[in-house]
Amino acid sequence: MSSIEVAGKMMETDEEGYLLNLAEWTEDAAKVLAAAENVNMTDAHWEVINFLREYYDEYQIAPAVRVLTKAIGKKLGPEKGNSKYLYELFPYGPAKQACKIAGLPKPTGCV
Amino acid sequence: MKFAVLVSEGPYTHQASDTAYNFCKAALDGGHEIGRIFFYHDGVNNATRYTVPPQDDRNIQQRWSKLAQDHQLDMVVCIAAAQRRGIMDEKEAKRQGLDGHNIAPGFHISGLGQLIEAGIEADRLVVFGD
Amino acid sequence: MATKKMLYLNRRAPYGSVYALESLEVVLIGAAFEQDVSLAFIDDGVFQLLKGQNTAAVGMKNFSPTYKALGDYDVRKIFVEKESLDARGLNRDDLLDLTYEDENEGYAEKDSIQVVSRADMAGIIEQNDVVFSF
Amino acid sequence: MSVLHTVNKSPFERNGLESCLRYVKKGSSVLLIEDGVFGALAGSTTSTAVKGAMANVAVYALEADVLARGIKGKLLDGVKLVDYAGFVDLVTQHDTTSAWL
Repeated sequence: MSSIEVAGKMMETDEEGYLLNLAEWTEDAAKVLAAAENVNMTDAHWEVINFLREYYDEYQIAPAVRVLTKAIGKKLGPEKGNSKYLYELFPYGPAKQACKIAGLPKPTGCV
Repeated sequence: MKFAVLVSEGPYTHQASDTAYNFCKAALDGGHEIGRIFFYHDGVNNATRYTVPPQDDRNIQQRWSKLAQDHQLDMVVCIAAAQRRGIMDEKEAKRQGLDGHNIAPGFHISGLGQLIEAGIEADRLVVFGD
Repeated sequence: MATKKMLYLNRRAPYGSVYALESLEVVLIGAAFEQDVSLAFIDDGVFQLLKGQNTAAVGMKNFSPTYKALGDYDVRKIFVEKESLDARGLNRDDLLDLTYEDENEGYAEKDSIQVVSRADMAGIIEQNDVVFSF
Repeated sequence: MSVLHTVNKSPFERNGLESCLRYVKKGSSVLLIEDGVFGALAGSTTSTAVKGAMANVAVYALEADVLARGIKGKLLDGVKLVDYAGFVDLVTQHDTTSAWL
């Protein structure tokens, strides 16, 4: 068991750095989680993170990558609706890395 | 003919995994091919090597393992269902920070896509469950 | 890979057993394989699609909102049997609104749910190459 | 297309058989397995429905399960018994298999 420190508060994470208690997630936590992944959070990153959180709120699942790219393309413009764009933002993959930063459940590794 | 088999129940509580085993054995004896046996829902519990039934009862897990070995069967345990129920191979146990693993020989953990793929590639899919 | 007609046959209510949830998980993963997918809800399976589910007090995850994502996953054929609804005192208005966007008609929103008769359902079951029963 | 419908629940406990019989079409078959074999009992509250179905479809029961439950002498006329190899054959003889769990 590991933990991260967010604004003076300790939050537990699992071996791979996913938050154990998703309810603890804050924007500050996202910044700490991103830093641990060497991801420098820009507005473009936040767009995707916020999109993922909204999607999860509405549907209770993290979208599959192809669903994410299609939905992002529709919402944020076709130039952003492709996996190349998303992999540039999150080099280890929008499913794993962006979900971790967004405080969504760890993907089971299904497919 | 090539079959895919889905086992949706655990051993001992329900007869489903016994029937599935007897079906698979008969299919193989009859010269058919089993493309994949996929264990889902409580069916993942067929794959723990820590089952110790009394000597006068069948050992369901060992029976599956032997069948897999004798016929080079592809026996897949669904990763999402396995994680819920504590069936781990070495890699998953490590990924989850657990101190041991319990998967039996002949079984391996993989994604649900393997079930869909088995259904696509086989001539028939047969489901055993509760 | 060949395209097959695949049916997910749902006959159980949610929460009382895990089948509804784990069936939905298969559907979501299976969508990536671009097969000809249909979902059928008969018997207690129709309870899966009820509006207004609130699981807070049982401490389980409410996965009913996830059915609304099926359109995004290009799962567009959701058949619900009328006789099963009738037997439970339910009708179409009690069910979730599930839609998809039809790219051939300017992304118009269309209903994914079709309420069908038992006779039609028998035909639907028979038309498939693979039936996943949950 | 022909469908092999498998039923593994006692009709006195669950509605799998009743439900299945609503969907069987001519040319399809029903195979009773596990506790589903109780659906083949003669003189029971389900016999009429099963006899009615046999006008259109073949009804089989897995002999191993019938024997295990001690009901071989109590089955409806016309129910055909198969072993596991026969089960395999039935799967190959139909286009699809649908399990009524």
